Amino acid sequence: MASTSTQETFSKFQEYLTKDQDIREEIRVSVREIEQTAREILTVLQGVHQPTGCKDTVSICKRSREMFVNIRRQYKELAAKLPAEQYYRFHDHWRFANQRCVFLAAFLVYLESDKLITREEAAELLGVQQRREDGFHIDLDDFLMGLLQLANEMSRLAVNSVTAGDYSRPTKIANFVAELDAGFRLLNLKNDALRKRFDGLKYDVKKIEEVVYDVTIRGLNPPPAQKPEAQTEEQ
Amino acid sequence: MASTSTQETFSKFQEYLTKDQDIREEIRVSVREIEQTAREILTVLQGVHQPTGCKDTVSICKRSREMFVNIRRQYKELAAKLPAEQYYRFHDHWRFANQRCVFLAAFLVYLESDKLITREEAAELLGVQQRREDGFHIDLDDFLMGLLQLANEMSRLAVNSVTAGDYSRPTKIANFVAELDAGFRLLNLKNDALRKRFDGLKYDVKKIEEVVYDVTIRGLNPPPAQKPEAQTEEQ
Amino acid sequence: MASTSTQETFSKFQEYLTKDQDIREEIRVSVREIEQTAREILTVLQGVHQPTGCKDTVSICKRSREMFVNIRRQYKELAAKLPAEQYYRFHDHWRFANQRCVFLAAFLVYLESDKLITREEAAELLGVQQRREDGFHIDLDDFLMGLLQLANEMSRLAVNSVTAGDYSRPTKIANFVAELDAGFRLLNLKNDALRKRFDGLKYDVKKIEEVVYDVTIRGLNPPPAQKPEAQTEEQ
Amino acid sequence: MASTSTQETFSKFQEYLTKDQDIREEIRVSVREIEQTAREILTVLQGVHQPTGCKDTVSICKRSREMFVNIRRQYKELAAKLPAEQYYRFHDHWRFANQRCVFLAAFLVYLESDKLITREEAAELLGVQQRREDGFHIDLDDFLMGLLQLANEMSRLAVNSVTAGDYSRPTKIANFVAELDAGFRLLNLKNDALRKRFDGLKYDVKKIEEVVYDVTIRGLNPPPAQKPEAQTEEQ
Amino acid sequence: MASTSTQETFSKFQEYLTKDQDIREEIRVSVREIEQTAREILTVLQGVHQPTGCKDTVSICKRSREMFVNIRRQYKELAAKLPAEQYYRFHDHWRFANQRCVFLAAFLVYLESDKLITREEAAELLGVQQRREDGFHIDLDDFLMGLLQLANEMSRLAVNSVTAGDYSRPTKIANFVAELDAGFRLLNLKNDALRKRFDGLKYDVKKIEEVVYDVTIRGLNPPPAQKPEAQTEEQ
Amino acid sequence: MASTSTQETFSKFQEYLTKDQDIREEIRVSVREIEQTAREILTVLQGVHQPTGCKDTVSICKRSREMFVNIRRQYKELAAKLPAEQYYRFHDHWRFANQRCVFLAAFLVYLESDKLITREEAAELLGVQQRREDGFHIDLDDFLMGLLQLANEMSRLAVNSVTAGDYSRPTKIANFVAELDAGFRLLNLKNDALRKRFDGLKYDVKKIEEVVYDVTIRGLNPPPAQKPEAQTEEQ
Amino acid sequence: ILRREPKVDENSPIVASFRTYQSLMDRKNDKFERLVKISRDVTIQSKRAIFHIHRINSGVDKTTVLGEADEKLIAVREKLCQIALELQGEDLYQYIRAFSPGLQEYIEAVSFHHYCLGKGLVSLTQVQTDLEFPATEKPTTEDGECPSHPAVTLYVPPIEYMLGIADFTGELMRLCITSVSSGDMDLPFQLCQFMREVYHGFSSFSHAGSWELSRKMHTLRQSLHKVENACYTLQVRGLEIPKHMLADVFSSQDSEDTGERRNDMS
Amino acid sequence: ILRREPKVDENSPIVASFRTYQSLMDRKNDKFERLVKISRDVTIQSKRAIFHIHRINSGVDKTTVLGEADEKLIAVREKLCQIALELQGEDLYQYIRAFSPGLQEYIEAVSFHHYCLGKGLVSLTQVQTDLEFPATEKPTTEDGECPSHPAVTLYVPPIEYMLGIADFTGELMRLCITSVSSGDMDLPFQLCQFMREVYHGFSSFSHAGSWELSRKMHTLRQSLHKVENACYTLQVRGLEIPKHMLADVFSSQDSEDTGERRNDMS
Ligand SMILES: [Mn+2]
Ligand SMILES: [Mn+2]
Repeated sequence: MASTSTQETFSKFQEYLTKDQDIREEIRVSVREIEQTAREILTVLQGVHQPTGCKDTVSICKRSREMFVNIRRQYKELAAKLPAEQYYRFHDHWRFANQRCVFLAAFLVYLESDKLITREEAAELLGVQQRREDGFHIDLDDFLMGLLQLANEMSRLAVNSVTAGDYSRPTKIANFVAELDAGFRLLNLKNDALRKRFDGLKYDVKKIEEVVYDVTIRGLNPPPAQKPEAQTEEQ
Repeated sequence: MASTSTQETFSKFQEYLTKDQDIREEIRVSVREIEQTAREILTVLQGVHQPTGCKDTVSICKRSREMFVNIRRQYKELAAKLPAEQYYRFHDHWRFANQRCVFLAAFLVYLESDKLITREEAAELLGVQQRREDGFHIDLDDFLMGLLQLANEMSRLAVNSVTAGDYSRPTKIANFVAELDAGFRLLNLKNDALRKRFDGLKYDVKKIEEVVYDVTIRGLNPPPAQKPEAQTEEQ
Repeated sequence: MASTSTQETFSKFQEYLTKDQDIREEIRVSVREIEQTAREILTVLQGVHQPTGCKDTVSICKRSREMFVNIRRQYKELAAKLPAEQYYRFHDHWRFANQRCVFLAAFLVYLESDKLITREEAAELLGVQQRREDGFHIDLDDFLMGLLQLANEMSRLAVNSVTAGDYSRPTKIANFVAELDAGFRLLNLKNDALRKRFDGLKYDVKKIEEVVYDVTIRGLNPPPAQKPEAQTEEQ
Repeated sequence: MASTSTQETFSKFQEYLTKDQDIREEIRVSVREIEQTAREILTVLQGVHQPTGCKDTVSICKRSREMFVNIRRQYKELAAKLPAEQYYRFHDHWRFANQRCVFLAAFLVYLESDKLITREEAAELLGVQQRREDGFHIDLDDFLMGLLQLANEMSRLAVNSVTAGDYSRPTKIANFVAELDAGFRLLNLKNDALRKRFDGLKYDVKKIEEVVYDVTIRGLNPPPAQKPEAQTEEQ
Repeated sequence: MASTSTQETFSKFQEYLTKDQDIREEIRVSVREIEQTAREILTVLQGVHQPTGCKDTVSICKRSREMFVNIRRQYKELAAKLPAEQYYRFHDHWRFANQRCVFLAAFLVYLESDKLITREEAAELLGVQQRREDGFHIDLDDFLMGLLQLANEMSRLAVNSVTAGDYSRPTKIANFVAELDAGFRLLNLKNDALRKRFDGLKYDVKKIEEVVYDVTIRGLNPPPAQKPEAQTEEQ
Repeated sequence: MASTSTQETFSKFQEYLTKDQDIREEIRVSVREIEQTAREILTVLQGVHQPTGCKDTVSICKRSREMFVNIRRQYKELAAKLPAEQYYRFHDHWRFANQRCVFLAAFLVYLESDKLITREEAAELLGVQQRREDGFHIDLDDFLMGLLQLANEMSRLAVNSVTAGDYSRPTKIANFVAELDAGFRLLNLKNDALRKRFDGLKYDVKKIEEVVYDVTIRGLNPPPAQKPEAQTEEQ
Repeated sequence: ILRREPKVDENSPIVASFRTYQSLMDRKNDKFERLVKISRDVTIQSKRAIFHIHRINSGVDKTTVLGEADEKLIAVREKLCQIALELQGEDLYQYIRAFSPGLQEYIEAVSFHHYCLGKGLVSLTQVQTDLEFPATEKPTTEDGECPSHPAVTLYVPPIEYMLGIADFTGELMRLCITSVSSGDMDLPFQLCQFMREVYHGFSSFSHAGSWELSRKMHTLRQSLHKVENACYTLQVRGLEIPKHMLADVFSSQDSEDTGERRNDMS
Repeated sequence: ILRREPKVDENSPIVASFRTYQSLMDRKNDKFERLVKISRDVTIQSKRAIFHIHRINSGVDKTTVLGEADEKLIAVREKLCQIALELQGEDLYQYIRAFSPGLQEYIEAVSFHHYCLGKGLVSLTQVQTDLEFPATEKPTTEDGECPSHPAVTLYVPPIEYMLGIADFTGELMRLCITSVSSGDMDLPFQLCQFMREVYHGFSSFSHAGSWELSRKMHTLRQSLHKVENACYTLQVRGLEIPKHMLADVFSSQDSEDTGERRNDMS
């Protein structure tokens, strides 16, 4: 029924659509693998919430850092499947995986050094490019989402540190998260998912402050005289 | 509160976000202009539905073709605002405008030549690139959406042509839309907006067939003897 | 963290889930192929709506009947992927494909013989089992949905037959669809999708009756004296 | 109007549909009874949240275990109504009842033994088959949903135990739920209801950790010296 | 656990609910029977659309009038199940059945006498009360919905009468439906289902007028002076 | 095509819309600036939650009071953009900004004077009118929402004061917030956002009371007789 | 937990200020409620006026029907006057959600009435003028609903006007279908032309800002299609017989029936 | 298309019957509208009674507050009497959607009031008794709203009663949180126990038939969790200091403040 030319045109369209669906299928496979590794790393990192977590922090960090080798390999594979410069065409496929991986990287870096991960460090740890122009990278919004997930995990860590008998960690966490909060307040966020998640940050801040309060009023934390110095060290 | 380094990092983020928001704002302005021109072109093209529309088709086409000069200029401006190769990052901003413009271009081409617009013709008429690799182009899904909008307009045109006393147009339209339908049936569409819109195509086909039927049973259309030849030419 | 036994239990669960997802993936592939063939058959069968469709009916039927060989092979493959007796576990995957294939088979049978397809004929044509107990079959609800799709196609055919100058077909179609309607009225349907679709049947009946009316009032159909005989032949 | 053969065919369809509706009606009656018993068992089990719940745990478990006799009888009756191997055809009818019953069984087993119920234990307690191949069983997804309902109930229990003056239970609950969480993290869940429910698990974990924290910081729980051993045993 | 009075309140409510569900279940059974009979009556009445329908009208009416005995018995049974003055509590259960039965009664009365059924006649034919105060009656909105269904059937009848060679019926139908339309326009409808259905009446009126037009321009309808006679002949 | 009067109507409306969009765009710009300044003021005020915040209160207040100069200027600019008496037409644009600014003003006033800000003071501090009749003002609901945000901040401040070693502030805060709560209870709220936020106030009151309790049972708060003096010391 | 005595006392400045807030808030909520109630009345009465106008096609004298509808609209305006009085000195947008449904339905009715009088599309200015209520000196004794009041105006926001106009086209569509079936040969084409004008008017601006507008635009498009299809049917049916024969059919039909020839509406 | 004159004439039996239908329909719609309006008033006034009752925790005398609330409820019942009068001789379920929101809010208020008087859960019988209105001989002169009327009863469908009770638990939750912060040591536990009773009551029957019930059950569960958490906090905080010391803290606190010891509520 279709004239030859129309049929030809539509056949070309079909070719295009098939190729598109094939790429998407391959991307889905890669992303699923990344998510699987991410869940495994998370399971290791969750060890720090255990009663013995404090002492084991170093070994936990070591083990999970090793596991990032897989993440890097899997991101490499994913990036290889991607037609040049079509990152945003398929963004929705890996958005959540990227946020989750940034969170894991940031969690690891914090546990190792009490510091906030930089975008550069995150890119290196995940084996992706630092800049959009260079290829597969982490979108800034996703990076920031990862940091907000970290803040939430921090409030849990403050609680569990105390349970495990570590009374100094909450104060350090409080300082860290207060800094993060101040950083985010510099940003002029749109009314989107990121903004909504940022609005949740204040609950994390509050929870951590309450833990510090509980520790302080019971005189469990190190003498306040040392606090100013501690701050200096960290900054 | 934020340590200097964190503050600096977040200031850089803010710069990035500001730039992003600025681009989006500029894109929005451009897209709004394109939409405004598109509405104006549509108003002109809708003239063919008027009782006098049949006779005026040539002048209507001429006027609207001239207005595409603006569309081309506006697309050029839009494309210029776009960082290289970030088409899909901002896709949602112009998705509907592009579909609408493809529809208008296809409507014009049909009125002028009774033919289906090709992607190349559409790209030329809108002043955009033909291929994704070359820059601002029309996404295939959006192009196809534009064609489905055309089919819908065709069913309205079939009805109004008869009202205006043109009894031969419905048959030509019926052939054209049947071809379009056969073309679409070659495609393996995902279960998305395009598929849903395509499911609506059958109602357009049916409506047009009924118009041809009404005209034929009353012996209003040109003698059937000529039909076979006409068909041969087109196929 | 998880005790060994819990971990083991959950690992077993994961195995189960993986297997489930693999089967579903394979089913999806098969169903997509069936849908592809179904679209091709439909394109062939649509030929009967063309001006020359009446004369070509025999060859159209022949060509599409041959294409059912593929459908049968593909259903065989699909059935083979299915764990014994888990038809309804994956029903949603092939529900629509089955309805569509029943429609195509019923359309073909009608065009060949002016008769309503039986479940047995449909099963044979699609290469599936007739009875649920024997394996992959067509669920009754899906079979009936296919018949309702046929009624809709019939109303289109009545219209297009007249356009093509065949004035006797609408009457035959009217009788056929009236029978179908009476048949459906015997059923005590639940308030579900099938019932909703059945409610639409009356519009098809009405449309076809109007076509017969148009033909009759213009004296285009064969003399009424022949009608009773024609009916006898068909029943 | 309908020809004899069509009428016959449709009468057969009606027989089939009637039978289907009858089975569904019977299933609905059975499921309603199971749900009623489930509500009664729940009312008994909820007794553990009462101020006196801690002391009464043993008698509460005894009473509710006896009530499972009814559940088993009712499941037997339900299974008997089911045509062989058509579990998934009617799955939606009992999906929620099954999830609820798994939750109740798991709750009971936890209260009795501080352990996670296995699929085998659940099958035995509910009087259903362990394996799909053997007949009426509990679908894995439903089993997992039941476990997630348990985690939610656990967080309520942790809170109410403390109110009732039992300060050791929260720690045990925390260990139990952490294990459950780790188990679930082994699973590669699809993006469905189960995944969504699993995302809620983290709030339960957090709530329980906070209860343990509250108890610990006030020195209300048993001396920490004993904890490591207890953990060793369980892991 | 619960205080006696609270327990009493809830157990009384439980009783109420159980009774409510029982009544509803019984009502559903009754309504299903009415619907079944209604479908059977409809099948008989549909005979008038057949080519031979005109001649058979008398016998068709006789047969269907006899079937109303069942309807009356079934409505009596339904009414008996109902608590006094609580018609609207269960209205949704029989709303559609009542509309359908009013339609059937009105169709029958029209076929017998060319007249619009009154509420009193409908009540008598269905064996229900005329006034709400006296018990089970037909809600006014449902009665009117039934009349609108009649108008729709009338437009079909006008078409099929012509096909069957009866050229006088359309004019009579046109007069009848025009009066009905005028009646409906006296009502102040809300934006509800009735309003929506009433909007459809306009199309029925239009269709019937078109049939009358077709008949008139071909000089097929009997000279107006003879109309009364023509009516007599048919009855 | 269109008659002159119809055309005029629509072109006037088009003008109206364009103007409307222009105003809204300008308002958006102004509001964004206000929000930016508000975030900056908040960052300064957050200093009081720091360990050294107590001592720095005076300087923090001074710095933020100075920053209100910008807010006043920005509100003046915003007000100037507004057509007379059309505050509520654009209310949604500045609803949240206004609530936030009231909160900041109320926070500042409390820190300076331990008193609740009045609507007059807020209007003065923000540079807006006190009464709707006089122009740009703060809607009562928004003002109250700002106060509820203050109560939430107060509960944080109570906690952090104790952490910082200031044991007298919580009692003062408790009295302040209790009064605020009593005030709110005088209002007849609808089931709207304000009611929902007011429900949250109860939790703030509760948290503050818990802090007072913690301080009291440890004998950390100054003897009640000395309270007035304690206040003097801090200011 | 400390048993803390609440600090409320009536002399507290906080309590005093909240007493003020309470009365302000109650005043606003009460006014809102009153407006909702009046608006519901306006809606119902306007709807009835619209139904009444539709009777012009059922053989009743058109002038009479439109006159009666006008009286109904005058009664509606009395209610709208009450709304205007409630809004005196207020920012009308603060209460718009309370009376918007009624106002839109009134605009729908009044524009339908205006069009049927043959005056085309009612302008916003015209609608606005009707809602300027002069001062009344003495209380209206009859029903007491509108006692003496100063001159007030109910300002009609352009967007409300436009939404009312959009609804009005739905009634035009109904009128068109009815007039086709009552055999009017011209009115459907006139209505079709007018509806195209309105449709093109609506197409000429962006509906991005208003969800309500774009929803109604969708309905408008459907209505236009129905009207175009009706005209198509008229055209197609009318073509099987030469024009002069058609005229004969009409005139014979006319004389056979009541003999009265209905006026066109516009 | 034939110009067909409409067949309407006032003598036609069809037109006559539709005139009847018209008046029946208008009567029903008007009644529905009146009921909607009264129901809105009932809702607002009931809500205000609830807010008033919540003031018992802010230091005002409890008996006074509950007495004032009772007066408000009496005023609400006057409105409900109007509803009962409208429903005289009607099938109440025909109009239930018109007044159901108001009735539920009233039940919420009355059960809250009843509970705060220390009388536990109000029974349906009690609620029903309150809504039996005896005949009045003379018009109430004051506001003229309730002129003389016969004895009427507003029947309360059990489902409406239960939905009102479900909402009432939300107010209990609010009361509980407030009482925790005002230092009441017993009331929260009493409320928690009572809410568990209601929760278990609600858990004992199937909500399958009512979407509304299962939605409110969800809210009830959340409220119960909030109350349980509040009791937990009370318990956990109270454990850091021996009971007798706590008593000291209280008594000293009491004497330092107004010296008046608030009564428990139940
Ligand atoms: Mn309308
Ligand atoms: Mn409430």
